[in-house]
Amino acid sequence: MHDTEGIIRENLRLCRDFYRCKIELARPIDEVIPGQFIMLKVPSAEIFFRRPFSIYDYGKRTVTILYKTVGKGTRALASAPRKERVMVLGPLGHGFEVHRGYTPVLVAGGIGIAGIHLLWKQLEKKACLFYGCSTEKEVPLLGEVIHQEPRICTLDGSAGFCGNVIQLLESSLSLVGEKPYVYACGPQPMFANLKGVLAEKRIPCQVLVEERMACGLGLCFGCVKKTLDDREPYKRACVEGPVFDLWQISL
Amino acid sequence: MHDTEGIIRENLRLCRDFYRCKIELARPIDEVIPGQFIMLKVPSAEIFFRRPFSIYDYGKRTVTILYKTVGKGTRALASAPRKERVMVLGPLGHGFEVHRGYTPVLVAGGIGIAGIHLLWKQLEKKACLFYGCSTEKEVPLLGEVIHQEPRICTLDGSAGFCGNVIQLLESSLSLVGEKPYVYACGPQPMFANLKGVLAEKRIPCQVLVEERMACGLGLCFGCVKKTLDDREPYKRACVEGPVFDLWQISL
Amino acid sequence: MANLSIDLFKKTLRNPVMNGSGTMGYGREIESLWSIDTLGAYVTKGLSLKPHHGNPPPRVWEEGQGMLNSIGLQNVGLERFFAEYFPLFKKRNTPIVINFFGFTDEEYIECAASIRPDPFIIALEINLSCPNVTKGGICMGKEAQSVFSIIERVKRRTPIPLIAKLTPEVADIVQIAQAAVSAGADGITLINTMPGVSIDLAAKRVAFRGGLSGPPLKPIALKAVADVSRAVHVPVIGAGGITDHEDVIQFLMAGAQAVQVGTATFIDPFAIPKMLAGVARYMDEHGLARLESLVGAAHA
Amino acid sequence: MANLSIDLFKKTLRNPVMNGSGTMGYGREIESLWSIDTLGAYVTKGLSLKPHHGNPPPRVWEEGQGMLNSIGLQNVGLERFFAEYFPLFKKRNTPIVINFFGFTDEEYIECAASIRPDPFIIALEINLSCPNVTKGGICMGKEAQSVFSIIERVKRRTPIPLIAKLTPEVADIVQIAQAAVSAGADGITLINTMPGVSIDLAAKRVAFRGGLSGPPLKPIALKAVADVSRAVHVPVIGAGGITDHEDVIQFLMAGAQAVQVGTATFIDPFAIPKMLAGVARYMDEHGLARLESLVGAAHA
Ligand SMILES: Cc1cc2nc3c(=O)[nH]c(=O)nc-3n(C[C@H](O)[C@H](O)[C@H](O)COP(=O)(O)OP(=O)(O)OC[C@H]3O[C@@H](n4cnc5c(N)ncnc54)[C@H](O)[C@@H]3O)c2cc1C
Ligand SMILES: Cc1cc2nc3c(=O)[nH]c(=O)nc-3n(C[C@H](O)[C@H](O)[C@H](O)COP(=O)(O)OP(=O)(O)OC[C@H]3O[C@@H](n4cnc5c(N)ncnc54)[C@H](O)[C@@H]3O)c2cc1C
Ligand SMILES: Cc1cc2nc3c(=O)[nH]c(=O)nc-3n(C[C@H](O)[C@H](O)[C@H](O)COP(=O)(O)O)c2cc1C
Ligand SMILES: Cc1cc2nc3c(=O)[nH]c(=O)nc-3n(C[C@H](O)[C@H](O)[C@H](O)COP(=O)(O)O)c2cc1C
Ligand code: FES
Ligand code: FES
Repeated sequence: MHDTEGIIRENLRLCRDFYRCKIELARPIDEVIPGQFIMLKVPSAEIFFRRPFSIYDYGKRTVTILYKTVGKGTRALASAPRKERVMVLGPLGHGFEVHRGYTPVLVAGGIGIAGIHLLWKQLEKKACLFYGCSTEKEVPLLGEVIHQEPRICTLDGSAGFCGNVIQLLESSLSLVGEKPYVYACGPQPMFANLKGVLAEKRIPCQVLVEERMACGLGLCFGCVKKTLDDREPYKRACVEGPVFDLWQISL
Repeated sequence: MHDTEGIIRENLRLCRDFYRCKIELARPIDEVIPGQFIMLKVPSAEIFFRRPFSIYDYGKRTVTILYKTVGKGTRALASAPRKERVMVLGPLGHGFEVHRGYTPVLVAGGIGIAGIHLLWKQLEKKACLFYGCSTEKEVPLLGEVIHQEPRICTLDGSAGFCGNVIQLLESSLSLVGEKPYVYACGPQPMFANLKGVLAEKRIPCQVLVEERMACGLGLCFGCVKKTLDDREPYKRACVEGPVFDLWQISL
Repeated sequence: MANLSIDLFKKTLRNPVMNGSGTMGYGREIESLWSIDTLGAYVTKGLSLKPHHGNPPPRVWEEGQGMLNSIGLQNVGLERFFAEYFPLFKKRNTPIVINFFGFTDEEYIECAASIRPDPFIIALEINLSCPNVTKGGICMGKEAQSVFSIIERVKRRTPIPLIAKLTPEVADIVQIAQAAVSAGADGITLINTMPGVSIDLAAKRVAFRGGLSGPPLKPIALKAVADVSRAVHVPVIGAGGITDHEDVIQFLMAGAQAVQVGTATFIDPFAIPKMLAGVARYMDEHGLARLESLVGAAHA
Repeated sequence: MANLSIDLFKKTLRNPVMNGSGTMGYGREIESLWSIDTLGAYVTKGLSLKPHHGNPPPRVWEEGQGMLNSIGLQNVGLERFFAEYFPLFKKRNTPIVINFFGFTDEEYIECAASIRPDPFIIALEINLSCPNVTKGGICMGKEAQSVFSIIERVKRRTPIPLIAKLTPEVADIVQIAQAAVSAGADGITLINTMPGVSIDLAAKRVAFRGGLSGPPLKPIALKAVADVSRAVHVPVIGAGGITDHEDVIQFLMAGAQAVQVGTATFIDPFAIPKMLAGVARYMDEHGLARLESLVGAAHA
C-alpha cells in the first residue's frame, strides 16, 4: 500500500450527480481486494481531510472511482479538470471475503454499486447482481454489463422491477441458486431491510459500510462501526472494515 | 475608489528578484495621485492578507506595480501566471503633494522607485531624479527614461556614482536648482540619512513609508507610523500616509 | 426583499450584522465603499476616558488563515469621539454600540458613567479582555468574581444597556457569562480574540504576540455561543471568524441574536454587504419571515 | 546526515518528533507506510486501567483548515496494551511515552501505579483534559489546585518521569504548568485540543462537538510553549498544528525540547518523515551540530 501521486485522466458526469473519475498513478497500485478503498486528497485548498472512495475498478497504473456529489468535497472533486494532480492512498481496509461453495449474490443500492462493481467483475459468471436505483437515468452506473444479466429495479418503476432492491431480492432470492451468500453495499436503511429478509434462513452476508474518516489508516479511531463484540464494540471501518459480516454489526 | 476584479496581463521578472506586474481592471480606476497604493489580493489560498503596492503606473483600465520578492506573498505573486484573476482595491492613501515654486527633487532607493516613478512621470521636465540601487543590474527598474536624465548610483559602483543615493544627493544637491523640494521613497535607513543631509538648510521633504497593513482602509489602525504630534503620535500609513512630511515623523 | 430586522434591547435593528469593535475605524473610513447605515449597528473602536496612543508598529500579523493584532487600544478618547465622530451616526440614522475599557475598575466605571444616554446609543459594550494594571496586568475577564464586581459597579452608574464582551482565554466561559448576567449585564458578546504567538524562523525570534482573530476562531466562538446562550437569558452576540452568510446563520442557529464581523472585512471590504445579501437570499429561499425563528434553532 | 538526536529525561532520542497521543493508533498501523522507529518516541493512545469503548460515530469532523474529534478515549486498557502492542516497540527499539487518564483521581493514580518501569518507557504523560466524574464532569486540568494534587499523588506512586499534558481551555496556562511542576511534574506537553463546535446549516443542528486540532491551534500552542518554557525549568513538549519542518523548528525556538504531531499525519501520512528530512536539511544548511542550540532561541 502506498501514497501515490496521480493525474486525473477522466472525470466524467455519468448522470445526475454521479461521476466517474479515472486516475493515472505515478507507480503501480498493489493488488486490490474488492471492497477496498482509497483516501483521495481532493485538489482544493478548501478541503482539509482526504475523502474515502471505493475502488470501482483498477489497472496496473490506474484506479477508477464512481462517486456521488453530496457535499463540498465531492463537489470540489466534480469540478476538478483533467490533468489535475491528486494524491491517492491505498488500497485500504478489509475487503470482501468470497467463500467457495456458495452462490454469490451481489446487492447494490444507488451509489453502492461503486463498492460492488469490482467484486462483480471478478466473480464472473457465478455472480448474480441485484441493482436498485431511483430511476432509469441511474442504470448506466452499472457500466458495461460484464456477463450474467443483472436484476434491476427502480423506485419510480422507470426501469426493471418497481421498488427497492431489497424487495427485488426478496421476490427472487429463492431462484438465485444453492446456498446464497450475499455481498451488499448501499445506504444504511438498506442494511436494516436486508437483515430482515435474510434473517429467517440466516443467509450469510457481508456489507460495505461508510463512516466519516480522517486518516483511513487506523490511526485516529474516528471511523468506527458498532459491532456485537461487547469486549470491543467499536471497530474501525478503515481497518477491520469497511466490509463487515452483517450478522456481527449492530444497525 | 473601488475594489475591482483584475486580470494579470503581464508579470515579468525585470532583474534578480524584481518584477513588474500589469493588471487589467474590470472597470476604470479613479485618478491616481502619485504615492498612492493598491491592496492586492494575491491569487493563492495560502496568502490571507492583501498586500500593499505602490501604483507604479496606470491607465484608464490598467494598473502596473513594480515589486520585489521578500516573502511568501510576493513570491506567490511572482509565480502567478498571466490571465490569473486578482482583486485590486484602490487607489488608497494620501499621496505626494507637489508644491509650486520649488524645484522637485526625487530620491528613490532600490524598490523605492516603485513609489516615485509615477510622480517622476507626471512632473516631466522640471523633476530631477536621484536613483540608487545595489548594482547596474537594477538600473532597468527605472523603466524608459521619460525626460531629464536621472542621476544614478550603485553600491558596487558598477553604474554611475559609487555609493548610496543619499551620498549622491548630498554631492549634487547644490546643483539641482532653486529651492529644492525632496520627494523620497526607499528603505528606513535611507530616511535617517536623508534627514541628516537636509537638516542644515531644513529643505522641505515628503517621504513614502511602508508599514505592515491588514486593511489598507483605515479600519484596523494596524499600519501606524510614529509622528511628532504628541496629541496623537501614531498615524495610519494607509490614510494619513503613506506619504508623510519628513519633518513630522519620528525615525 | 426579505426583512432582516431583529430586536435588541427594545430597539429594532435593520439587520443582525454589526462590525466587531476596532475593526471599522471610527465609522467614516468605510464610507468610501459603502454607507455605514448598511450595518445593523456600528460598534465603536474601544474607547476610554482619556485618549490612548496604543502600541508601536507592527501591530498586525498574518497567521495562517487568520491574523494576530496588538493595536494597544489606540483611541481618541470619549470626548473627541462624541465631538468629531458621533454626529455621523446620527446623520446616517445608524444605532451604535459604544465599546469601552479601562486599566482600573475606576477607569471602567468613570468611563461608563460619563456617557450620556442617547437614542442612537443602543448599548455599551464593556471589553473585559484588557490588562488590569492594579491586578498585575492580568485581565479583568478571567475571574467570575472580578467580572461580577466590575459589571455590578458599572451598572450602578449607567442606565444604558450593558453588554459584557468576554475573552475566550478562560477555564469556563459559561461561568464567566453567568457571573456577568447575575451582576446585571443585559447582553453578552462572544468572543474576543485569543492570545497567540508567531515565530520568525529567519530572525529566530518571537515575530509577534497578539490576539488571534479570523477563521481559526470560528469553532471556539460557536461553542461559546452555543453553551452560553443555553445558560443565560440575555441576548448573545456572536463574533469570531464570520466570513460569509452561512457563518452568520450558523451563529444565529447556535443561539446568537446578532453577530459581529471583524477580520473578514480586511480581506474583502464588501464582506458585510455580501453576507447581508446572502442572508436575505437564504430567507427568501426558505420562506423565512423573521430571523428570530433561526436563533437557537440548533439547540433543539 | 545531520544528527537530530535530543536528550529527554536522561535518555537520548533519535529526533525530537513524536506523534501526538491518539493520532497513531497502537503503533503498528502506520508500519504499512514507514517503520515506527522513525519517531523520536511513540506516544500511546490514551490508556486507562480498564478498557473504554469510546463514543458512537461520527467521531471526527472537518472544520475549516482543522478538525474536531470526540473519540471518547476508546482504548484496550493497560493490560491488553502491554500484552499485545508493547512488544512491537521493544522489537523496533523505539522508546515510548505512555499517555494515560482516568475519570477520578483514584483511577489516575492506580493507572500510573500499575505501570511497571521499563527501559523503553521514557515517561508517562498524564492527560489532564478529561472530565472528572466526581467533580461534575469538569476537567482536571482547569484548576491549579486540582492539577497540583493529582500530580503530587501520582508522583508518589511511580518512579517513571511524569509529563503533564495541559488543556488550552484555561485562564492562565503558565499558572497551571507551574502548579504541575511544583507538584513534581518532570515535563509539560502543550497543548491538547481546544473544545469547539460545528453547526450543520442544512440540518439546523449542532453538527459536532469536540476538540479542535490542526493548524488553527498553532498560534495558541506557540504562545503556551513560549510562555511556559520561560516560566518552568522542566522540558516542554510542543504540540498543536505542526505540519512541516518549519513548524517543528518554530516550536523548538519557542522553547520546546521536543514536539508532537497529530492531525498533520491524517492529511499526509508521510508528514512526519518529511519534516524530519526537512529539519536535517535545515541543520545542514545552517551548520547546526545539535538541535538543542535552537531550543528557546526565540526567547533571547
Ligand atoms: C470506505 C468508504 C467508501 C466509500 N466509497 C464511496 C464511493 O465509492 N463513492 C461515493 O460517492 N462515496 C463513497 N463514500 C462516501 C464518501 O466518502 C462521502 O460521500 C464523501 O466523503 C463526502 O464528502 P463531502 O465533502 O462531499 O461531503 P461532506 O460535506 O463531508 O458531507 C456531506 C454529506 O456526506 C456525508 N458523509 C461525509 N463523509 C462521509 C463518509 N466518509 N462516509 C459516508 N458519508 C459521509 C455526511 O454525513 C453529509 O451528510 C465512501 C465512504 C467510505 C467510508
Ligand atoms: C504603502 C505601501 C506601498 C508599498 N509598495 C511596494 C511596492 O511598490 N513594491 C514592493 O515590492 N513592495 C511594496 N511595499 C512593501 C510590500 O507590501 C511588502 O514587501 C509585502 O507586503 C511583503 O509581503 P510578503 O508576504 O512577501 O512578505 P512577508 O512574508 O509578509 O514578510 C517578509 C518581509 O517583508 C516585510 N514586510 C511585510 N509586509 C510589509 C509591508 N506592508 N511593508 C513593508 N515591509 C513589509 C516583513 O517585515 C518581512 O521582513 C509597500 C508597502 C506599503 C505599506
Ligand atoms: C485589529 C483589531 C482590533 C480590535 N480591537 C478591539 C477593541 O478595541 N475592543 C474589543 O472589544 N475588541 C477588539 N477586537 C476584537 C474584535 O472585535 C472581534 O471580537 C474579534 O476580532 C473576533 O472577530 P473576527 O474573527 O471577525 O475578527 C479587535 C480585533 C481586531 C482584528
Ligand atoms: C483523533 C485524535 C485523538 C486524540 N486522542 C488523544 C488522547 O487520547 N490523549 C491525549 O492526551 N490527546 C489526544 N489528542 C490530542 C493530540 O495528541 C494533540 O495534542 C492535538 O491533536 C494537537 O496536535 P495536532 O494539532 O498536531 O493534532 C487527540 C487528537 C486527535 C486529533
Ligand atoms: S479513519 Fe482514522 S481510524 Fe479509521
Ligand atoms: S492597514 Fe488597517 S488601518 Fe491601515
